[in-house]
Amino acid sequence: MTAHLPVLQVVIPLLAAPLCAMVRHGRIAWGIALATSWTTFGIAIRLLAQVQAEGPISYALGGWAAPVGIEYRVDLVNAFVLVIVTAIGAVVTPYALKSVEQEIDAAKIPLFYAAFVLCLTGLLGIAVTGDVFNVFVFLEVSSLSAYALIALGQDRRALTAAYQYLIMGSIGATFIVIGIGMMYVMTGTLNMVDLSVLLAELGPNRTVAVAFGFLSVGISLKLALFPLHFWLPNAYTYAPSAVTAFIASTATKVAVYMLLRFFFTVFGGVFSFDVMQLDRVLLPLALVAIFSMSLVAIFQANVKRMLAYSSVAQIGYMILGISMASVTGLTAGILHLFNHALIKGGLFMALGCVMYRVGSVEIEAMRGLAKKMPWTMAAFVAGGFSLIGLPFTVGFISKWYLILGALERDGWQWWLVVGLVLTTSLMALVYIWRVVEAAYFQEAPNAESPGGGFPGEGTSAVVEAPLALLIPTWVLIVANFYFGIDATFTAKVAGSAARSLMGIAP
Amino acid sequence: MLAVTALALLKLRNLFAVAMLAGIYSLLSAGLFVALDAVDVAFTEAAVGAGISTILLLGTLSLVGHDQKKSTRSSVVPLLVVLVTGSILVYGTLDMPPYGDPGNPAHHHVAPHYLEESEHEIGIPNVVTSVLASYRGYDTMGETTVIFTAMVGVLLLMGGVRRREGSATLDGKPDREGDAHGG
Amino acid sequence: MNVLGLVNYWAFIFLMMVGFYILISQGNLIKKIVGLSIFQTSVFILYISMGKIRGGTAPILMSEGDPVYSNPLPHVLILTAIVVGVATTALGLSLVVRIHEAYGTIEEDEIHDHDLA
Amino acid sequence: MEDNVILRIGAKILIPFILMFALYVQFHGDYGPGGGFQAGVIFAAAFILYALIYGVDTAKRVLPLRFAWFCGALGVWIYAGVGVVTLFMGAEFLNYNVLRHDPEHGQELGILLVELGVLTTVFGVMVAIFYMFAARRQVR
Repeated sequence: MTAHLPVLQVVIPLLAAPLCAMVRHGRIAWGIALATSWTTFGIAIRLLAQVQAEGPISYALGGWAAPVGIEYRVDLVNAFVLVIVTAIGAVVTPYALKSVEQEIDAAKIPLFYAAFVLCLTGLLGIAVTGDVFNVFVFLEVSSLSAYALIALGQDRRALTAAYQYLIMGSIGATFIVIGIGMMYVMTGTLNMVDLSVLLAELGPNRTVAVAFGFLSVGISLKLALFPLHFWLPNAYTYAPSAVTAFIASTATKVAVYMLLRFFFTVFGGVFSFDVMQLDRVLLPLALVAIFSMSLVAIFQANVKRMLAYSSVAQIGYMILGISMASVTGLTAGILHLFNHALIKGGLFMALGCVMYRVGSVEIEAMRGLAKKMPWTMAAFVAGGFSLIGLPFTVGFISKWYLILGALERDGWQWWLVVGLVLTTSLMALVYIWRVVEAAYFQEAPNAESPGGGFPGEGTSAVVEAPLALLIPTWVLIVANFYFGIDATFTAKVAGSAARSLMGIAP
Repeated sequence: MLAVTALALLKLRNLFAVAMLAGIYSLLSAGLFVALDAVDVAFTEAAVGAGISTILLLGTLSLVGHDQKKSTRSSVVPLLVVLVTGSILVYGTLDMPPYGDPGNPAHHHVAPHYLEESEHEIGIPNVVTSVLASYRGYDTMGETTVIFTAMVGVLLLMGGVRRREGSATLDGKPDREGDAHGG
Repeated sequence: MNVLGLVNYWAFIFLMMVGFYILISQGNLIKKIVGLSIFQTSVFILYISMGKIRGGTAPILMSEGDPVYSNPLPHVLILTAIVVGVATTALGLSLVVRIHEAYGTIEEDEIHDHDLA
Repeated sequence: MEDNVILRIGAKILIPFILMFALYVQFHGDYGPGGGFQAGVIFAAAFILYALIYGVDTAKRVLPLRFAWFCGALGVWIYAGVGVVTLFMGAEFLNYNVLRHDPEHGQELGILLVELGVLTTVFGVMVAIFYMFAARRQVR
């Protein structure tokens, strides 16, 4: 069966989802989801090891060799992405049990897990495939389930957030379809490897340039790349806690992966950066995103929304690394995929603990919380360190590689980039500090409910979050430090992935 | 015809008429699909666009009312976005192979394999079915999963919630009483 | 460059842009969804027109004669895309129903006012 | 509409024909246009017509929501199940060649089965979604 691991990676969750939808008890559905997420994590690890040992794996679905049939193709880049997505899935699912039981109607929990597993299926399907149209199909599986999951938030604004996401996401998907169609009409194929060969033979061409543009804009919509990020803050703020933790640390990462795949594998780095001058667009966008969104984050009263804006800024860091179009820059971008998943996963899960006990994540409501929920707040602070990029955290590793990448380049403007990375780290310090100040140095508010979310349950009665929530949260927080202190594994994988994308033998 | 329907859709404010015209738009495009040799696509578009979508739209309208209020928002920015997008697309067609030319690259790479080999590899005459269910059968499995996902989503969103008189929106969050099995 | 050969594409691009305009300019949530489906349907027409071969027939193999068949692959892709489109529409409309229940309106501007209030 | 005799009788006559047409579309898909998806839509349309004329409550007694729901899930299992079977028979996922002694019959059987899966899901999903919208209406 090991030869079939690439397809099992997707088919196991795909088969588990209908099962989740059919059972009548939430806990059974959760058990299925848990078994699924851990199995997929195991498969992803095996795949990564196999790719490291033997090189890229190709799998012909239906027995039809590409380009006639659909091909699954796993190389270092997507094997790494698979590990990220499944690892987050494996940590969030145990966390979801308690959090979901509180936030979602009991009768709907089986369906909730069905949607959750479908979202995982879609994301894995995008990451593993080597066929551009297949990307679209699984993109829609993950998107449709994400819209439904986000709409389940308790605030009615979750509904409008989901609607807005649905509209923006569908525009993005349609743009991607247009791009795929234009590539197809020029080449006659949908297979990525095949496309890369045929597009290179074609030479400069207006249709291909427009296809490139539509794909970039379409994926950027899914990615929430500044200035196409409007759907993201609301979606992250109002979605159920477990959903925010999962989607924030996986969906945008997979979108970044799609961008990498199209820019470097399908169109080729030479076309993307030398012919289309992609860096001239991406670099300023990334810089503006990092700076403006960090600034906006500082002024948020809702901590979830603050972290959502911070996410848009962090996506800017990834794009910054990519737009350097060098091995070091790409390594930084890919490393930050992994690292940011750990950071934001941990932070949003800590916030989920707050939500579970306090019923609100407004800064106001978190005053004096450190005494009542010491472990939760410690997790938040530790995750915050990582977000800022203090030494011994993964955030530091990302920024280290970003700065290295910038210093490799000549010219004064790259010193500005370095300065901006350092400045925005200070800005992250400011917004994290606002939470720390409220939680550690201010008195708890009066007994009446501050956030208005859960009447009759003021902060005075608040106790530490249950272990079922704390343990998964701390697993991610510890990982932040583990991979921050010993980054040899992640840096090695990201480095080889970057070299393979740039077309340099690892 | 299609253009007239589409433009009428833009102006109409009675949403019932909008739903009907959307169905007509689908039917007209189904006719166009037949003219373009895509009989399977025409069949599906007619069933989906004029059938399911219209039923869903009418069902929704019966729940939410059917008059669109006059919008006060400016339409300059959307118009600009549309014009730019459209011009880029037109620019993109300039290097496209001409319509209907049998020499187009799209017809010479993978497609001939389906047309020439499917008879002995699959053994059924409808090549669209062969490609759909076998050569690219995995896509179709994904498609089935998408439909299933839509069901899960609709059941999650609409399942069993009963509005209690007066209490539905007072606390600013949707009512979550009821059970999903009740339907 | 053969302009005549491209006029068809331009007509379909015009349709796409009308749908796209409905989608992004209208404040009514249902009208947006209708606009989305017009947009998508027109993209499908563009796709199918790319697969057309002049003088070709539907790709259903015939035993006699030696006809030219149109390209079947775009048909397959669009079949999938149509289904994905209707799935999106269904989900979108059920969101609209829920929004109407929660806000009492389906006009974007009014919803925005409610949220600020 | 539930009291209109002409409609009721008309529907009674019409529905069997619609169902037969659906079956024709399903099994004729190999030769002409049509297949699982279209057949599923037609099946669902016949049932929705029945529900509209005889009332949703009557329809639910014939075909409960839970059953439609189950069909939606079952179809995915049928489709992916064919793939799993081919895996166990030692071929790639969804490689129908191994299902029978010779590839051509294997392909035929495989396509038939997966189209059946599509039909089941589409029918179940359409009916379930229709019930959802109809149930909302009754509440009001």
